[in-house]
Amino acid sequence: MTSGDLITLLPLIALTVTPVVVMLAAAFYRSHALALALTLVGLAATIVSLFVAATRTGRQVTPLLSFDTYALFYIGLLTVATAAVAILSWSYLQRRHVHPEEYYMLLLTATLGGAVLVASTHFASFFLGLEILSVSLYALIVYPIYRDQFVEAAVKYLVLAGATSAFLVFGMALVYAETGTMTASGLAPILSAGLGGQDVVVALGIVLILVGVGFKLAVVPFHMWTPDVYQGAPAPVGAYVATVSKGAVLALLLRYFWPVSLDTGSSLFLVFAAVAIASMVAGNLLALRQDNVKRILAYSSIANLGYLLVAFLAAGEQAAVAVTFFLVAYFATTLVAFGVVAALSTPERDAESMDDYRGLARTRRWTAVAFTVALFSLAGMPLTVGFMGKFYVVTAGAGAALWALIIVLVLTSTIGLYYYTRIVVAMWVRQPDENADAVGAAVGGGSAAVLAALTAFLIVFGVYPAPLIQLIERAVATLP
Amino acid sequence: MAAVSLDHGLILAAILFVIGFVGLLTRRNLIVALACIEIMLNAAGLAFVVAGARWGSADGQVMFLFVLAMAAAEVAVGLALAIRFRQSLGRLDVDDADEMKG
Amino acid sequence: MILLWYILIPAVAAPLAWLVSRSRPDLARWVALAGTALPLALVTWQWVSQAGALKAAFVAHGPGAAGLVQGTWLADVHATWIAPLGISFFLAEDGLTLIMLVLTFAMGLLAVLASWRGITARVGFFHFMILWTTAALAGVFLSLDLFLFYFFFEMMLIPMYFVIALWGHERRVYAAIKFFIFTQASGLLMLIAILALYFIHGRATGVYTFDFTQLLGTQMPSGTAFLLMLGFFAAFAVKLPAFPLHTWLPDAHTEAPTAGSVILAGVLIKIGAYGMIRFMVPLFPQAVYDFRTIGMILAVIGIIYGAIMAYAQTDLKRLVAYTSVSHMGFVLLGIFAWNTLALQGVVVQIVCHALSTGALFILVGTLQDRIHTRDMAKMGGLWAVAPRMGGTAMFFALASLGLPGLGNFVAEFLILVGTWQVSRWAAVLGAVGLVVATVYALWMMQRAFQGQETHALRFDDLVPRETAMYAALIAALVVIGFYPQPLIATARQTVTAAQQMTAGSPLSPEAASAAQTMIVDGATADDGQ
Amino acid sequence: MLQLLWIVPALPAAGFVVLLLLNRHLSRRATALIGAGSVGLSAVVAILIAVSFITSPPPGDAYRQVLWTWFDTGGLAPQIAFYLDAMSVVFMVVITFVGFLIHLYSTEFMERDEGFTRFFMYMNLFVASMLVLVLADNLLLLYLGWEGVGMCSYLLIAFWQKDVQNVYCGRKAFIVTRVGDTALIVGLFLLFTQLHTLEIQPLMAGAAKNWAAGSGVAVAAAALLLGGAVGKSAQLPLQTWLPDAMAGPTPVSALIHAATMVTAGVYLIARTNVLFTLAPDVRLAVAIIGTVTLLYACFSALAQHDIKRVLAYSTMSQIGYMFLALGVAGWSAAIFHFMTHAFFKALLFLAAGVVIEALGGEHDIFKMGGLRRKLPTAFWAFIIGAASLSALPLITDGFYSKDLIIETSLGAVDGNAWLWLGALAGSLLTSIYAFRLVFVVFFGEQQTPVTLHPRWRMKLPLVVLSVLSVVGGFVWLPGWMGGFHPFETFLDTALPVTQTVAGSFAYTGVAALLTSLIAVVGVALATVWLVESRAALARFAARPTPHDVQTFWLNGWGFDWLYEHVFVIPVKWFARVARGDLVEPAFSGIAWLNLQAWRALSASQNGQLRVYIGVAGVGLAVIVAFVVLR
Repeated sequence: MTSGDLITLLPLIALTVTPVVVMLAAAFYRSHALALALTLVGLAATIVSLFVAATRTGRQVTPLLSFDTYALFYIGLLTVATAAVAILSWSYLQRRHVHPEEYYMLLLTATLGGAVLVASTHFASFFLGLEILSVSLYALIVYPIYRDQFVEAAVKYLVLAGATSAFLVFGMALVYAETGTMTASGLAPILSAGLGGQDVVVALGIVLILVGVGFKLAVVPFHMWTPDVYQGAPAPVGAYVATVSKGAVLALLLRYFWPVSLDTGSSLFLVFAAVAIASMVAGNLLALRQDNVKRILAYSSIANLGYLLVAFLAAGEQAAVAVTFFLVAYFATTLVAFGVVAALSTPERDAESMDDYRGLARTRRWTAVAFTVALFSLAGMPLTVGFMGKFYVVTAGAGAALWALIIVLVLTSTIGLYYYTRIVVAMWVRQPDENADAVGAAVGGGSAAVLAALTAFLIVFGVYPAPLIQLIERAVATLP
Repeated sequence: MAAVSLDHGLILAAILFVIGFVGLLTRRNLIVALACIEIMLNAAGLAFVVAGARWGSADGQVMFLFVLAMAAAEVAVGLALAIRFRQSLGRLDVDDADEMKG
Repeated sequence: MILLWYILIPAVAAPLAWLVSRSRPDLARWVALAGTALPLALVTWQWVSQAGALKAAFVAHGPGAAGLVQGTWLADVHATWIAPLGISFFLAEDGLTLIMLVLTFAMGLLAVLASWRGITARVGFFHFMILWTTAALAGVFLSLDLFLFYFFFEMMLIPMYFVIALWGHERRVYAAIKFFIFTQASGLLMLIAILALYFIHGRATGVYTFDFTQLLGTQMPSGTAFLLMLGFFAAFAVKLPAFPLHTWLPDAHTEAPTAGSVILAGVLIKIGAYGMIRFMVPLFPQAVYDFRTIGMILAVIGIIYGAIMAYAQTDLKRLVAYTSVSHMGFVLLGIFAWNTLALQGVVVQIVCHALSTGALFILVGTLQDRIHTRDMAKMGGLWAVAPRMGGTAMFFALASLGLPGLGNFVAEFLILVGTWQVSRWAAVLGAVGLVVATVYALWMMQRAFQGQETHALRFDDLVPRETAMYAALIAALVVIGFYPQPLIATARQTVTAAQQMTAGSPLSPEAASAAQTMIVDGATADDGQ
Repeated sequence: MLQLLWIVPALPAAGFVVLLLLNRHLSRRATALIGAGSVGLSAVVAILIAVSFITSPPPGDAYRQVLWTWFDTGGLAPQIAFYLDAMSVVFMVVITFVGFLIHLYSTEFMERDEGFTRFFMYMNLFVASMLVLVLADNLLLLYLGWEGVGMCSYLLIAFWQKDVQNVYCGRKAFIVTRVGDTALIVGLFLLFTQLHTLEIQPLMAGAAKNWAAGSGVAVAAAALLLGGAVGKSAQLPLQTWLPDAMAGPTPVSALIHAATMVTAGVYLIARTNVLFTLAPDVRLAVAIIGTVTLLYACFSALAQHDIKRVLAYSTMSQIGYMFLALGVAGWSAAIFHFMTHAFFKALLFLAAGVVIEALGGEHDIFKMGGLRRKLPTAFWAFIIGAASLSALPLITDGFYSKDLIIETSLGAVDGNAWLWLGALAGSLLTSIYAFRLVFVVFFGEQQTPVTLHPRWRMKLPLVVLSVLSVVGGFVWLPGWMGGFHPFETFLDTALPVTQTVAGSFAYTGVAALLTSLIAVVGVALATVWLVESRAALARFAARPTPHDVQTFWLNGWGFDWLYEHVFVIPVKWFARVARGDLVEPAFSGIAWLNLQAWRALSASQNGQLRVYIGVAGVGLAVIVAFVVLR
C-alpha cells in the first residue's frame, strides 16, 4: 500500500472517519442537529473525495479493493442515497424524542460496508463489507426502540441474515478449498462454466454464495423476510434497506459477473432465470391485494429485483448500463415512496395502512403528487425515470434475446399496475376517512426539499435521460 | 499427528453446518437460534482453515479470523436484541414474533 | 417547428389550467379552451394553406412517390434525444397526421365544452388532465420514432386513467384500472416487438435506431416477422378495440365522464387504426398478409358481435360504447383489405366515427346530467319532453347505422367495397353488420326517446351552447357525407405511400387485382378468402 | 329548361331544411305552405321539364346533369349527377305530382296534429329522397335515395311515436327493407369490382359488352339487385313489413306505400334491365316472385278487416303485377302499371283516409258500413279507385295497364301460360276483395257515426286523382282498340322493346274479353258473397277467427311467425345470453386466477421466522438438486 493508494481510498476513509466523529461528538454533546449536520458534512466530503479519487482511477488497492470509476460511481450513488435517508430520518426521529445521534453513526457505517462491497474484488472484502452493512442494519432497524414491531423485524432480519452469512461464508470456503482462489478475476472462469461439468463442491460453494447474495437482494426464494422487515423497520430504515443495501450487493454481483458470459443453457443461467421469474411473479402477485403500503413496497421491490436480474442476465456492457440505470431509477423512486411514508408517519405509528392515504390529494396535494409520481415510476409509466429504467431493462433483455424472461416481465408488471393504482386511487379518488386516527404531521422542510428534489429527478431524467445514461456508460466502461 | 485430509475436514465442516441449520429450523428459542448460527459460522470457519491448509496459504486462516470477529459482532447485537425481545414479548420463543404477516 | 407547438401549447396550458384554478376555477375552463382551440386553429390553418402543397406533391411525384418514402414531409422536426440508444425526437407530419391532429384538438375542444357545466369538482385538475391527454395524443400522431411513439402512447394513459377514475360514474375505479391494465399490457407487447425490430435492424446494418423510416424494410425470417407483427397488433387491437380484446371499452366508456368518453371514442381508440396504417402494415407486410384471414374474421365478428351486444344493453352509454366496437370492426376490416378504397374508407371512418359517436356520448352525458340515469328502462318518450334532443339523437343514431348522405356511409361503403376485392365473404358479413346496426340504433331510439313517457320526467331541452355543438357536428357529418373529397385528398398521399411501402408483398393492390381478375366469371364460387 | 333538373329534388330538400331550422318559429299555415308548396313547385318544374323533354328531346334521348364529384379515390369516382330519360321523366312527374296532391291533402288531414311541422319535414325529405333515387345517374347515388326513402318511411310510419306499436312497425319496415338493401349494396360491390364504375349507363354498356348471357357474374349481379328490389317493393319473401307499415298516418301510406317507395324496386329492375336480360334465370325468378306475391297478397287481402291493411295487401299484389311484367321483359308495361297504380292507389288511400278521419280513427271495416250517403266524395273516389284496382274494363286506367301485363305474361317471348293463369286468378281475387271492401264500408248499416267531413284540401286531390284514375290509361291503348300508344313510344327511348310472340293469343280481343270478364265476375262474386252471407259476416265480425284458413291469410301466411322464430328470437336469445359479454369471463377469469394466487402466496407469508428459513432452505435444496443432478 502506498500513499497514492491512500488518496484512492479517500472515500472509504471519509466514510470511516465520519461515524467516528459523529460518535465522539455525541459522546460530548448530544444534539440531533449536530449529528445530522456532521453526517451530511461527512457524506459531502465523501462525494468530494470521489472526485479526488477519480483522478487516480483504475487503481487496484491491494487485491481486495478496486477503485475504478464504476466503484466510485456506486459509492457516489450510495452516499447520495444515504444523505437522502439521513435527511428524511431527521423529522421522523425528531418527532419521537429519542436520542437519535447514534442512528446516524450506524447509517454511516452501513454505507461504509456498502462502499466496500461495490469496490470489492475479493471474498475477504466481500464478506467484510457485507457484514459491516448487515450488522449496522440490525441495529438500525431496532434503533428507535419504542415499538414491538421493530424488535420483531430486527430479530427476523438478524437470524436470517446471520444464517445466510453462514451460507455465504461456507460457500466461499468451499470454493476456496477446491480452487484456491478468492478473487473476482480468479472466479470468472469458474462462473463462466455456469456450474456445469465441474466439481460438485465448487458448484455447491457458488450456490451457497448466491444464497447470501440472494438474501440481500431479497429474491425468491430468499425473499420471505422482506415484507416483515420493511413493515417492521422505521420508514427511513426501510428506504435504506431497499436501496443502499440492495444496490451495493447488486453492484458487487455485476462486478463479479462482468467478465463472465453465461451460456443460456448453463445451470447457473437457468437458476438465475428461474429466480428472476419467480421473483417477478411472486413479488407482483403478493402485492396484489395487500393493504399495507410498506408491504406493498416490499413486494414491489422483490419484483423490481426480478426485473433487474433480467437485465443482469443479458450480460454485456449494455446490460450493465441497463442494470445501473434501473438501479438509479429505483433508488430515486423508492426513496420518494419511503420518504412519503416517513414524512406522513406519526410518533404512534407509521403511515402504512392504505386508509392512511385516503384523500391525501385533498389534504396534502404535493405529497400526493410526489407519491403518485413515484408509484407511476415504479409502474414504469412514461415521463418518469422508472419508465426509462424499465425500458432499458427490456431493451437489454431483448438485445440478448431473453424473450421468455421479458414476456414474463411484461405480464407481471401489468399485474403491478393494479396494486400501484390502488394506492393512487386511495389518494385521489377516495374521501379522507373521518373516523380513522389521522396520520401525518406537517412534512418537515428538509424532507420536503428531498422529496421535491427526488421527484424532480424522477421527471427530468424520465424525459431526458441521456446525460445520466452517458454518465453510467462512462462508469461501466472502466470495469475490467 | 496424521494429517487430516481435505475431504474429511470439509465433511466435518458440512456436518457441523447442517447441524446448525437443522437446529435453526427446529428450535424455537432465540438464544438457541443464535447459537445455531454460531455453529454454522464456525463450520464455515473450519472449512476455511482446512482449505487454507490445502493451499498452504494464510488466506484461509485470515478468513477464519474475519468470521470469528464477525460472529462476535453479530452475537453482541443478537444478545442485545434478545433482551429487547424478552422485554416486549415476555418469552424468547421466535414463533411468537409473527405479528407481521400477509 | 410548428409541430412542436402542437404538443407544447396543450402541454403548457395544462399546468397553467391547474395553477389558475386555485384562485379562479372558472378560468381553468378558458385556459383549456384556449389550449385546445389555439392548436386547432393552427392546424386548420396549416391544412388550408398546405392543401395545395399536398396536391402538388401528389401530382408531381405521382401516387406514393411523395411523402414518407422520399422523406419529404409537410413539416418535420429531427433532434437527438437519447443518443446512446439511437432514439431521436423525430416528429413529422403528412396528410393523415393533419387529419388526426384536427380530430385530436377538435375532440379536445369538444371535451372542454361538453364539461362546461358537468364538471364542478377539481376543475383545474380536470382540465390539466384533458390538456395533458391532448398533448400526448398530438405526440402520438406526430412521432415517427418508434420509441417516441411508444412514449406518447403510454403517456396518455395516465391522464385518461385519472379522468375516468376521478370524474367517472359508479364503477369508475374498476373501469379505469381495467382500461389501464389492458392498454398497458398490450402496449408492453408492442414494446417488445419494437425492441426486437430495433435489434434485428441493428444487427443487420450496424445502425441501432428507432427511426421508423430507417426500420422500414428490415429483413427478417417470416416467423419472426409474424411474431413482431402480433406484438404491434396486440397493442393496436386493444386500442381499437378489436374483438375479443374489446371488453375494457364498454366499461371505460360507460364509466368515464362525458369528456373522457368523447376523447376515448373520438381519438384514443383511433390510435389503433392509425398505428396499424402507419407502422404495423408497412413494417410487416408479409406477416400482415399471412394474418389477413384471421384479422378479417376478427373484424367481422367485431362488427356483428359489437352490434348485437349494443342491442343487448340496457345502459344507454354502454350501448353507444358497443357501437364503437362494431364500427371499429369496419376499420380493422379496411386495414386488412389494404387497398386504396378500403384505406380511404378507414380514414373517413376514423373522422366520422369520432364525430357521430362523440356526439352520442355528449348526448348521453347531457341526458344523464338532466335525469341522473343512463338506464333506458327509466327513459322512454323523452322526445316529447325534449324534441330537439330527440331529433339530434335520431340524427346521430341514423349516422351510426350508416345512412347514406352522412359521412359514416361513405366510410363504410369504401371499406366494404375495398374489402370485397379482397374477401367477398368478409364484405358481405360486414354489410350484414349494417342491418344489425339498424336494429340497435332504432331500438335505442325507441327505448329512450319514443313511446309513451312513462316516468314523468321533466327537464330542459338543449341549451344554445349544446345546440351549437351538435349543429357543428351535424354539419360536419353532412358535408363529409356529400363531399368527403377534401378528407380523401388529404389522406391520399399517406395512403398511397403506405401502400407503396408494402409493394412487392402479397398485400399490395397489384397482387390483389391479379387475384381479382380471376373471379370475373366465377362470382358464385367461393375463393376461400 | 333541362338545366333546372337539379331544382326538382332540391326544392323538397330545401323545404326540409327550412322546416328543420325554423321549426318552432313557423305558424301552421307557413309550415303547410313550405311543406306542400315546395313539392308543388317541384311538380311544376318537373312537368315543365317533362314537356321540354318530350317536345325537344335532348340528344340521345337522355340528359345528364353533373353537380359535383362525390368523391374520387381508387378508381371509384361517383358523381352527384342526375340522369333524365323517358323512364325517369315518368317517375319524376308522377312522384312530384302525386306527391304534391298528397301533401295538399295532408295539410288538412294533419292540421290538428301536434307534430305538424315534423310531419312535413319528413314528407319533404321523403319526396326529395325518392326523386334522387329515380334521377340518380349512378348506383351509389341511387342507393343514397334508396336508403333515404327507407329512413323516411321509418320516420313516417313511426310518426305517432308515442305509441310503441307504431315505432315497432316503423322499425320493422326499415330493418326488413335494409335486409334487401344489403343485397343491393353487395351487388354494388360486385358491379364496381367487375366493371370499375357505378355510373348506370356505362355500367350497363359494360355488362352487355363483357358478360355473356347467363354467365355467373351476371346472374349474381342481377340476383343481388333483385334482393334489394324485393325488400323495397315488399315482394316475397321480404314482404312482411308492408302491412304493418300502415301504422303511419294515412297520407303517409298513400305517399310511401302506394305511389312511390314500394315502386323503387320496379324502377331499379327496369333501370338495370340490361343485367336482367343477361340473366334469364333471375328474370324468371322475378316473374315468379311477382306472380306468387300477387296471389299471396290477394288471398291475404281477402281476410283482412283493417281497411288500410286491405289496401296494403293490394299494393303488394299490384307490385307483384309489375314484377311479373318485368320478369317477362315487359319493361314498359311495368312502368305503365306503376303510373296508373300510383293514381288509383293514392286515390284509394286518400279516400280511406277520409273515411278513417270521419269515423274518428276507426280502421276496422266491420265497424264502418253505410257510408255511401254520409261521405259521397269518399264513396265515389273509392268506387273509382276500386274499379281501377279491379281493372274493370274500358273506364279505368287500371284496366289498360293490368290488361297489358296479363297480355305480356303470355304473349311475351319469356311469358308462359302459368304466369298468365296466375295473373288472371289474381285479377279475379282482386275484384273480389276490392269490392268486398266497397260493400262492407259503404253499404249496409252504419255502425259508427261520422264526426268530420272533408274540406277542399282533402277533396281536391280526390277529385284530381279520380279523374286521372279514369283517363290515365288512355295513353296506351291495346292493339285491338286501335293501338294508340304514345306512352310506349316515349318509354321506348329508354327501355328495350318487349319481344312478343307474333300472333299470340294474348293479344287478341278474345283474351282481352276474358280479362275483362274475369274482373267483372269478381265484382259479381263479391256482391253475391256479401249479399248471400250477411249472417256469416255477422259471425265473422263477432268472432274474428272463423276458421283456420282465414286466420292464416289474415296473419300473412305465417311469415311473421316464421321470421320471428328463425331470426328475431334467436338473436334476442343470444343478446340476452351475451349481455354481459361472452369474452368477459376470460378476462375476469384471469383476474380471478391472480386473486387466488395472491391468496395462496399471502398465506405462505405467515410471519413465522422458521417457516421463512425453511422456505429458503427448500429453495436452496431445489437449486442444489438441479445443479447437481443436471
